[in-house]
Amino acid sequence: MATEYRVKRGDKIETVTVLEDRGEIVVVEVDGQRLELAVHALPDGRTAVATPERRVALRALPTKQGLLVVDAHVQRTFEVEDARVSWLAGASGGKGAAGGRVTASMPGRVVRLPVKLDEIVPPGGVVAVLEAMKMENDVRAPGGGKVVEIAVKEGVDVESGALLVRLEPVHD
Amino acid sequence: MATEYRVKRGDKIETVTVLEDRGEIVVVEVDGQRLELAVHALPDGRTAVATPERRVALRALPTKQGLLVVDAHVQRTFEVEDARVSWLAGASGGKGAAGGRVTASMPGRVVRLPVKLDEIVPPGGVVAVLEAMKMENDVRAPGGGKVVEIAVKEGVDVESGALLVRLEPVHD
Amino acid sequence: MPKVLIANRGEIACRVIRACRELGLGTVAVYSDADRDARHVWLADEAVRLGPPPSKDSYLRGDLVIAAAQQTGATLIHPGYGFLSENHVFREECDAAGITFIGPSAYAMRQMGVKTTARQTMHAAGVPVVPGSLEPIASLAEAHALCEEIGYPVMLKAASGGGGRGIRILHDAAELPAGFEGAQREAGAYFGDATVYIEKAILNPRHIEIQVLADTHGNTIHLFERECSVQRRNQKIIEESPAAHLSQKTRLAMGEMAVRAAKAVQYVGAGTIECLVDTHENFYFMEMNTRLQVEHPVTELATGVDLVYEQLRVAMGEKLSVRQEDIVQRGHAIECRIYAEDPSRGFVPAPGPLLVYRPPLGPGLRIDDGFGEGDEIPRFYDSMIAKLSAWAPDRPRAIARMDAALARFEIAGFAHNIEHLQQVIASERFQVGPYDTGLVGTLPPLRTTAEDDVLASAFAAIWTHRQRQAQKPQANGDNEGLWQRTARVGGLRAK
Amino acid sequence: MPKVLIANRGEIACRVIRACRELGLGTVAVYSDADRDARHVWLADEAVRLGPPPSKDSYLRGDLVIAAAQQTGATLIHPGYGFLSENHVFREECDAAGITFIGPSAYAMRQMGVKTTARQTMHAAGVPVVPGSLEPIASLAEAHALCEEIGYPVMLKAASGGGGRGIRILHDAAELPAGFEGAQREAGAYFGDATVYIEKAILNPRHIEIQVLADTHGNTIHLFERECSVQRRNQKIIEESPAAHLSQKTRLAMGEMAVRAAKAVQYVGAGTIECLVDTHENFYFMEMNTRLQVEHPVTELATGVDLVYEQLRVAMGEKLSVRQEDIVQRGHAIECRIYAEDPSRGFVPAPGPLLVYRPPLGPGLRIDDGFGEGDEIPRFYDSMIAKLSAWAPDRPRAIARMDAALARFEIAGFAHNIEHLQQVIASERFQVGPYDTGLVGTLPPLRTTAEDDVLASAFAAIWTHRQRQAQKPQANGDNEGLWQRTARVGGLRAK
Repeated sequence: MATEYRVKRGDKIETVTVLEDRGEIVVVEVDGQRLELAVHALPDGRTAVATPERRVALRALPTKQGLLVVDAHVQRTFEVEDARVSWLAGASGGKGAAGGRVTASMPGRVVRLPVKLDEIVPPGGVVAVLEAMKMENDVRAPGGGKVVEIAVKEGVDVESGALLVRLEPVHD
Repeated sequence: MATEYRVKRGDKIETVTVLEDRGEIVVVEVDGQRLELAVHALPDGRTAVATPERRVALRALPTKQGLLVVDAHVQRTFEVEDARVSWLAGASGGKGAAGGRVTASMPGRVVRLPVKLDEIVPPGGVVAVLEAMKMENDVRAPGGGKVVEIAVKEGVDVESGALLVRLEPVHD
Repeated sequence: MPKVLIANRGEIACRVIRACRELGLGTVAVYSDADRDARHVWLADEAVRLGPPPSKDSYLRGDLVIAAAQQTGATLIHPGYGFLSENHVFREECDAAGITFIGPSAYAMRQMGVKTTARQTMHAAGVPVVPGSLEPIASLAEAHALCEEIGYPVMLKAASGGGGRGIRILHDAAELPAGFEGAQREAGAYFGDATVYIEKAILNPRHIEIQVLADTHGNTIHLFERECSVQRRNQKIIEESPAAHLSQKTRLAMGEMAVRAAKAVQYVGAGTIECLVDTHENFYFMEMNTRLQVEHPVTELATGVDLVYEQLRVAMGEKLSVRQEDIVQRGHAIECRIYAEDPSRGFVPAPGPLLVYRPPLGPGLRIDDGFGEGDEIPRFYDSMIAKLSAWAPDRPRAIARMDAALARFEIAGFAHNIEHLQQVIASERFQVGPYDTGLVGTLPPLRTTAEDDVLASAFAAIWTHRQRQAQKPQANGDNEGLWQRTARVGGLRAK
Repeated sequence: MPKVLIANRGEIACRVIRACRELGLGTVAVYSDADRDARHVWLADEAVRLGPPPSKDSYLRGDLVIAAAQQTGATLIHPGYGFLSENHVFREECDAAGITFIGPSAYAMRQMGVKTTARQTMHAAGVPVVPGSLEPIASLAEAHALCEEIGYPVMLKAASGGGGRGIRILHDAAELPAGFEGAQREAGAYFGDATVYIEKAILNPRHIEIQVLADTHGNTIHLFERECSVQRRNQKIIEESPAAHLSQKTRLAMGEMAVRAAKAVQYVGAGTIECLVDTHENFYFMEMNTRLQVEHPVTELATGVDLVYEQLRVAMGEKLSVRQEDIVQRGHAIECRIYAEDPSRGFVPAPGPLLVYRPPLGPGLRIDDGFGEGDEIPRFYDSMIAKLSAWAPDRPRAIARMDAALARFEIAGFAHNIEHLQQVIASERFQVGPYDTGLVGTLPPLRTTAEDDVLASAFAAIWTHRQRQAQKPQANGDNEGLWQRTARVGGLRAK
């Protein structure tokens, strides 16, 4: 019974079909490429995954951000969806476009908000300064735009991912 | 709601009554001595247990032999029983007296059985030789006695705890 | 035996506690609420709570630290690095309370702690200093005038700063107003002194420092150099001893200069003379750190001297256990600092949970750390998690050993800089040398290896598939443990 | 770059694989079915299965090892210690197959491997040997006659043995028949050669050995001594370098003797001359180990020379990277071997699962290991789990460092010898020295600390109590995960 999964990592979405799971041998198709993998659990909680050419020991850690797959210190975060489930739920995909939202890249304290409502910020302009781990860190708006919302105040503590400022594209 | 436990470690049996469990504070009575303990979970899976004078970080690991409590490299194995349950089941206590049973102290191969049925073995006499980890290890009968059963053959592999030889006391 | 209170946290607190234990001294840890279960708290004989997580409410509260020492009967305080370690007011409060502060006199700390005073003192002692202001800069106008005089680029530095913090490089006059204000604010916030001064920015110099040790019997020695030019955000990330390319003549001249500088302030204990070195091996005094350095392990590995042990001896009135002629460099040592930070986003700090933490072990490796698997790296403090040092008989083998050790480092739960460190170690500029503080900036953007991407994607699907299969035979609501473990995976929520 | 097959397992295989990687050499691991997921298998570039768990079906199968080398294109084989490392027939098979065996010539192995031949050769070269038979002992009658002549106690030793295995001490003639038969059987079973010989037992001598290195260009050097007198079951458990009390005169004389002994058999590579030393510092050649020793780290820590690196250089035809005059002892190094064994029951091996494994880290500590948390220690092989070494500038500080490190060693899942090692390290005889091989026997029976017994009992009850409480609100059969975790606790079965 083949099952198809959509495996997202950042902007990249791959289709992985589990064709056969015979315990220590698993046959998958990754974006059309068929792979026969040797898979078995290692005593320290990692899983050995091997092709005839290559073997890796991976650790799977479910986190709030998705499934963290760790190879020594190389970390990859995946969102894995059963393809049928997400199709049923509507094929829109992706989260609300992050375009105009500038969010905190780390937990910290907002020490400065150098922008005003309706101000036009150039691409890469600083919209907030966060303090974390004894450093001031500039938070920039990669695409720039007009400030339509300032969601925080100076002096408050924010969590990673918190909305700081929302911008709208400026068309000229 | 006080609950009384019988905590066995080797030959020693203590009665521990959990008088009150208020999360980070637990009040117990150990063999009549009342203790107010600070108890909280450490991030690495250990549990901090402290009195005003002393604090330890213990790890609890359930094993086939009982509850293994680890303090760095100091290991203690406990059998913990709800006192009411074991009373209901009859107060006999203890397992079948180990007196005349000589068991394998480690997994290994029986390389020699230097005793015969009905032979009288002196206290401390060798009744079997086990090979494990490249070493021959003498298995001795601490109390000695008459050999009434030889439960294994030379050349077989045995697990830890397996009965090797059974002896009967010799009265003179 | 006397008792030592360690007024610090993390790896350096653990380092000092172990050294005290080896000497038979009692130890007292202090902690903020964020560090209640931290390693240093468990390692010490006793531990005293200071206050809430922010440093200013806990580790910077000298009054609480002294009260903790008095409460526990500790007669010595080791400040580690950072926090109160270079605070001469704290040192004086210790003196007043009859507690031995493990470090130099308040006089030496003041002379060196205020960078402008230090520059004046060193200049007077005949030690070469970087061109710039010998006095603090009080106003924007004054700053403007001096910058025009010495010419851009310039560096704005906190007079009471150190450790690479509170430094800004300004490339032209347009950057001065915001830069001056920001530097003052940061200096005030972190060092309790908003005074800044200005130095001509020597672009991409080498950053080489000399370790010194002095006792109260008049002995002052140096332990040769550490090369600290691999920096990001003006902060060191890789250090080595000996320096990769430095003539023996310059090495000895720098050592002598460092002893002269230390003697000029009647220095006692362990300290470091930081220098800028140009391509002609001219060197300039930059600042003195009147404390133990983060990177002290490379000197310990190269010279065989235990710096913390010597600090403790000196504090107890004994002579140094080694003389200048005993100090011989053997082999080569490299240290890599492992930070919770994201190199792909300008090295922003990335605190988080230490979900996996298995440092590499083996010959020639030394780990200095203060966290364990399961711990949360708090966001209130420095983002350094651990220091990995490699020693080998020569530099190429030390590099190879470090490279292999970094590859084996198992760590996960937040962004970290291990791949960036690997990139530096593998770069031709680092391997061939000499390199300067511009090294990190010359590297191409870091790209996580695409090797094994397919295996990882396949495994993510297989793992999810198996979790789903394992759930299927169960009735609804059953098997709560498994469900709890898996339900947190985004893909399993049928949203 | 050439590829090296490592014909071993556990910590030494990991040690050698890392050294190869640092030199840029490819690596091939071999493994038995019991080691399929072992660390050394994962550390190497490639891995080849040899056979079923018993050594004789896997790691002792020279033919399979050579086939694995040929199959993977490995042109060198490092044998580690034990297994095939001192097997001259295997060495000859490697030669025939065109594979470089990393070790001395078959000639040197034969001369030293058969202990009776070694004694004859050394005697002829003017090296002092222990009184006893220069020829193998073929019959019980012959043994009887010799023992009567030299007088009891005597030692029966396997002519092809080593590493403390195959040795029996007989105190009187009554023990001879069983002892002789047992020694022959063990010798045959473990070394493939049932030949035994007899030496006068020097009771409680010091056991001091000298490390030598030789290349194919005629250079033979020594790296000073290791004191290996802390033994149980005739096997070393703690080693140190330098020896605690040994005059510089004797140290140098032993070094010269070792070089002479190595040259007498045209020795190449790393080897060790083991000596017995009496209270007057008279020393006698006991045997030469023609391979790397378990305890090589203490020499590496004290001299700064990487012995495995030198082995690999020599095997590739290069000169040693160091000369005799470069070899200087610095500071003091101690190694403790961590075994899965029960000191309270005569040190019987205690294989089991490594439920907890967190070795101590920090300055001056070195860990050599081949297992990780979760691994099962197989019962088929040696029961050593790891080696913990401590280096410090002097012996008292090395002892203090080791003591503190042992205390921090987190390990559980089977009986182990850490508390016994702590007992030895803390004993006055060890700390003051000199001590001899009788040291372990003089210690009182080991008693696990009763400190904290009450806290542990209380915690056992509290933990069980909370497991029960957590189950209560659930309906029957629910919460399978929790139940599975707790049901294995004896007390929860209402039997």
